[in-house]
Amino acid sequence: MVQFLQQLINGLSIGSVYALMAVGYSLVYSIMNFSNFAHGGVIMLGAYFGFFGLTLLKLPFAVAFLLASFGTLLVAIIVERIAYKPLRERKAPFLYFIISAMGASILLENLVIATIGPTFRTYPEVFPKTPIELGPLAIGRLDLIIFVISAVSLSFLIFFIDKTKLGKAIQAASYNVKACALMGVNTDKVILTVFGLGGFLAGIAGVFFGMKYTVYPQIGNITTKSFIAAVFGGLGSLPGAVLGSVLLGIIETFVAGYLSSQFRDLIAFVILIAVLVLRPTGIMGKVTEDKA
Amino acid sequence: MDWTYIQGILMLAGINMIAVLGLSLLTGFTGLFSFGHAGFMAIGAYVGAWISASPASTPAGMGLPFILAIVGGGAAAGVVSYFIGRISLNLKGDYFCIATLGFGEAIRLIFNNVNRFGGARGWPGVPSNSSFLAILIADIVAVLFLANLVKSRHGRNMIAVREEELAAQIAGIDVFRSKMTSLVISAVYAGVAGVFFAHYMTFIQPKMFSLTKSTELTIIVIFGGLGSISGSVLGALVLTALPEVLRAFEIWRLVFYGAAVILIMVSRPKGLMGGLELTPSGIRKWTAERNALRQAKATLLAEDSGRKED
Amino acid sequence: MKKVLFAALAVALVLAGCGGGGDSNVIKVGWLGALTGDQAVWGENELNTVKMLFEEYNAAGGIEVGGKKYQFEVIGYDNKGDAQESVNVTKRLTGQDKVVAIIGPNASGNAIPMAPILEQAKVPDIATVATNPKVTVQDGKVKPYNFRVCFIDPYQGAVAAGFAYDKLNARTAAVLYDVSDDYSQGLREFFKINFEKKGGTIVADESFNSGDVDFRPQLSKIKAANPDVIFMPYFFKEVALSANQARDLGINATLLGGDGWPSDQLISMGGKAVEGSYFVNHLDYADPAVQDFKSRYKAKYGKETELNGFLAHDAVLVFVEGLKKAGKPNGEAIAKALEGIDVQGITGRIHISPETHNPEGKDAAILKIVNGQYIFQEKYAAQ
Amino acid sequence: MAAILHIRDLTKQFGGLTAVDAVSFSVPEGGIVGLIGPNGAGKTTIFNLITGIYRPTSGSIEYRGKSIVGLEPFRIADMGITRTFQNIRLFKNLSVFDNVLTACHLSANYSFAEAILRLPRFRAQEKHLTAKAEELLGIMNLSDYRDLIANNLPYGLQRRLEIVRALALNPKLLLLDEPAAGMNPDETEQLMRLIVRIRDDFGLSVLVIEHHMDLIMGVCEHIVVLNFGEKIAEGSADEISKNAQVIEAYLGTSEEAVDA
Repeated sequence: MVQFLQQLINGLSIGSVYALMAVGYSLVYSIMNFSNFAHGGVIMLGAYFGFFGLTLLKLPFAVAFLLASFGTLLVAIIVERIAYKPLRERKAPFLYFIISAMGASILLENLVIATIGPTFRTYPEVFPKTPIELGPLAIGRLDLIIFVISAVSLSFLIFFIDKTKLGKAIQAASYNVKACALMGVNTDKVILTVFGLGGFLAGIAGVFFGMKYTVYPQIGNITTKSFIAAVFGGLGSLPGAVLGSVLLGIIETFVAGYLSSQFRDLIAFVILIAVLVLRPTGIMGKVTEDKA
Repeated sequence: MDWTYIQGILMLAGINMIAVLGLSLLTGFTGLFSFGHAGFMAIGAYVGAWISASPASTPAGMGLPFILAIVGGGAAAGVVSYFIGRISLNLKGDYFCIATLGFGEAIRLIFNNVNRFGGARGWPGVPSNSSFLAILIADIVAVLFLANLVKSRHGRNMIAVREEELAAQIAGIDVFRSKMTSLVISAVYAGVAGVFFAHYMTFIQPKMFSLTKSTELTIIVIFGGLGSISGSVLGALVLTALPEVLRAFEIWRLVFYGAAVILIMVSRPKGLMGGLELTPSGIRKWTAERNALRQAKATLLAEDSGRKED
Repeated sequence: MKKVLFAALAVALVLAGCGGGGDSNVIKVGWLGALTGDQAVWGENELNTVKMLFEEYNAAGGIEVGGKKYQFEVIGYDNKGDAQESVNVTKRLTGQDKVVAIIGPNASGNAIPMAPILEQAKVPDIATVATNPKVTVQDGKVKPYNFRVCFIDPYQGAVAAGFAYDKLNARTAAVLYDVSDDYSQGLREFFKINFEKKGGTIVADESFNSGDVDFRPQLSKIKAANPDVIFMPYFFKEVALSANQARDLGINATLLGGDGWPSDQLISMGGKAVEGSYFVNHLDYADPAVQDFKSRYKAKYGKETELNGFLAHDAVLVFVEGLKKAGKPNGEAIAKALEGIDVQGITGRIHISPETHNPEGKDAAILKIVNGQYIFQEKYAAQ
Repeated sequence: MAAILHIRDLTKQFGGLTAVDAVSFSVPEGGIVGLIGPNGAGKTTIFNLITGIYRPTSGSIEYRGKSIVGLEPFRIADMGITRTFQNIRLFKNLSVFDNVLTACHLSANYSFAEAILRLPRFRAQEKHLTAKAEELLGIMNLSDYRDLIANNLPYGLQRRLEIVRALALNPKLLLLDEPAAGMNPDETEQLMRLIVRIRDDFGLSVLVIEHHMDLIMGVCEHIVVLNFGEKIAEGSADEISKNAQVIEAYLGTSEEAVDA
């Protein structure tokens, strides 16, 4: 029983990290209908921004945190302008976006290796690392903080999308970008906003990832998992991304804890594929019927 | 300039070319995007090694001739892809991508855990059978096979699926079957490429067939141009050599590589060849299409002015 | 059409590969290893060491070989820690750059596929920390052009298991390893075999995948098995992360590792979590024999050398001895000369066995982390 | 005349919405039947049901006396039913000729191996396919545009190409979904003649959805009227134009639809 609860806590903790990353994927997917693989690179930069904010500039945590988030917001927008906008204007098929995104991801990772170096960096201890102990259970303090801040930023995001004019435009665009453009919505502005929001969340995810684990140029690779989580939950759906992430985290944990850690990822993939076969658009994905 | 070095790069390019041509059929001609072809390469590499490696070595092989390794490796990849296709080919767009990614990674994870094949520690002692000539012949056969395929009704059906799935169905094309054929052929190509790769490296390890390898293949296909065989050939040559040419830039070379990928997508969104074939008939076709467009514009203009005069 | 392409490609490669004339007084030595990717820290360290040593030889007027003084040129290439790139680089070094010998790489998976190319080109390679037995011996046959200066996985695994059982009095052990890494799988296998042979019990055998950062699911399972020691045969980034997470979960077992551990990063990232842990190493950092090299390295590059530097240092020593013994800058002759060579390196006495091309009888050092320092415990030889 | 297509109590529900509600009608062999009704009346849904894109909730569809319910679209196409789309679906990046050639595939049966090895049967059949595609383009006056990429064709010709592509399948029943959409009266007039000619030359039966009343009244021998998924009337052009229910539900309330 104790182990079960501990594994559940482990799973939620892993899932919450996936969730922060997956939401950024889903947000961009909902408008652009492609998987933005450059997102991993942006998250990695967020981790570095936060790290240098804390160590080089000796900023207080809150300031470094904001610096990282706004920094990645800017990076995400720059990536969009350089790597996607020309494709959008050409109405290129989604394959091209994905390849361009991969190019951006390779570029960002290696730019960091070439300039900052390949070594790992450790965040200074902002929050005490000792876990909260509930009897035999251990809950990381950082996990709780991550959980709270993720919840706050996700509710802020949902509020923004539901209540503001720009948010409504995003919603409308996620149904039909072309129709939106015809109705006088500035789609360019909508897309920039979406990338900005995705970038902002990437900054948060990066800083937390760095604090929880470490900072290194290949952080982007781990986002493959959050991409899987986003697909699992249903691409384009924000609640789906969160749900998919938490489920993936828990499934991985329980497979490793109770079945076999050797085959953990394998079983996770099998479950993923099973979900896709039964529900081809993920758990909460938008169903787009091909209209004849 | 040393020939062994250039030959080495050309051999690698030639091996990549086989896999790229297969992927080109799937992605360029059928419109399906795969992130798992490194997995099929892995199957080909391992089965090929198993068939040809000496029974005295560890891990032990069967010590059979190389040609059987090629056939066996390709067939094994094809069979596996058939079952994968049965499950995943009905998925759309990104969901199919992610399923292939899942399968590709799953295949690698399985090899990591199969001690019979050396696990993560790899399989050394694969015979060094991939000669320059063998690769060259395989490339020529691969190109001819593909060129004849896409110019037949089977190939046209695949292209129709890429262009407009629903219309293809209504035109009596068994979309699922076309996709399946395309997937299996592309997997056989990847498997054969894997066999050559194993017998070129003489050592294989599951980590050689990672997601990065799959995306590299896809990048080459897109770089060369979707729906162009000559583009894939050219893409495999250029992109395999590019990192070598950029070696002088040391740690900056992958930065340039990434930038080059973006630049090409942005400036030549149809890839190097853009669906055009560098063959006499391909060029004839291209000029015919251009002439037709010019003529059509002229006729329409004439009709337009004619109407205004009415 | 194809011919034109091939020609164009060849021209491009020529243009890229130009440089380095054929000065007969200069001996070219190759190096390969990772300068990008997650092993880049070590690659950079090795290349720096190799360059530094040969610069020192050059500054001292070169080395006399067969009655003639030679200068050295080091040509180092990045292999991204990738086997395929290693093959390309080896072809380039042997074919185009015409090096007489190659130092590196550090990863076994990168060293193994080099063998046929080396044999064809008749150029010897001295690997630094490639510990897989199959780097030098395949199916009972020694590979004529592959050598190394480090001990091998079975030995290291046996040392770790023996030390845990005999000196730490551990009777139960858990293993956490990287299933997708050859080095990690190798150490795990030999640790298990030897620990069980001694009479110990493996109570948990858990794995993760390269790139993972969260090990708590596996560690929670290990915690329930309550082992005396946890063997962690992987690299310092994952060691630091998993050690921290283990302590967070309230695991107090002694941690034990291999030569993937030593790094400044381990201490700065692992902190208190790795205090009191032991690992098998190639040398004792406090050994007087290594101090001179350490300070020279620091003076030149402004930072401490990593473990790889020491082994790269000894690889260079072994090469130079072999070169002198061969009496001519010729790969084949050097390879012959290397067999049975006996050199006092800074990591110990290196006697290259003609049967295995391994430095036979090289002791392992057991180090303990105390107050953030690597404290030498003892030389330990497995039986 | 025997019915080539027989639809009985056909019903299709999407969630709670009933798009087609117990509709029955027949298309006689060699006949031209019109299917009309306001937007959202379920006309295209019926096409999707006949061609197998949707599966009916209940009811039967019989083609030449055999049920085709549950068959995959390509099998139904094999059997001789094909269609055009309201929003044109050509193989956009292929030339006009290749669009037709691709659709001719049912007239060849060479195997995979024969294609790869370019054996005589492959060559002979390919020659035949090419000739057939050329002939169809000729009959439909599209030969001038043979090499043009379909996407670059003028709109009206794209519709015509879609019909040619359908004819390449040797269909027995052709379903046309708003073939005159976006055409001027001249072009509509041409199209009417074309439909009749196709029927006569190719020995087809035609089911056509259209808002142009001129066209419907001009060529259809029989008209089925739908409203909100239900059939409200059927009969000859004369009968329909006099039917009070039709006038009220359709003609009366939706003036612009008639003019459009």
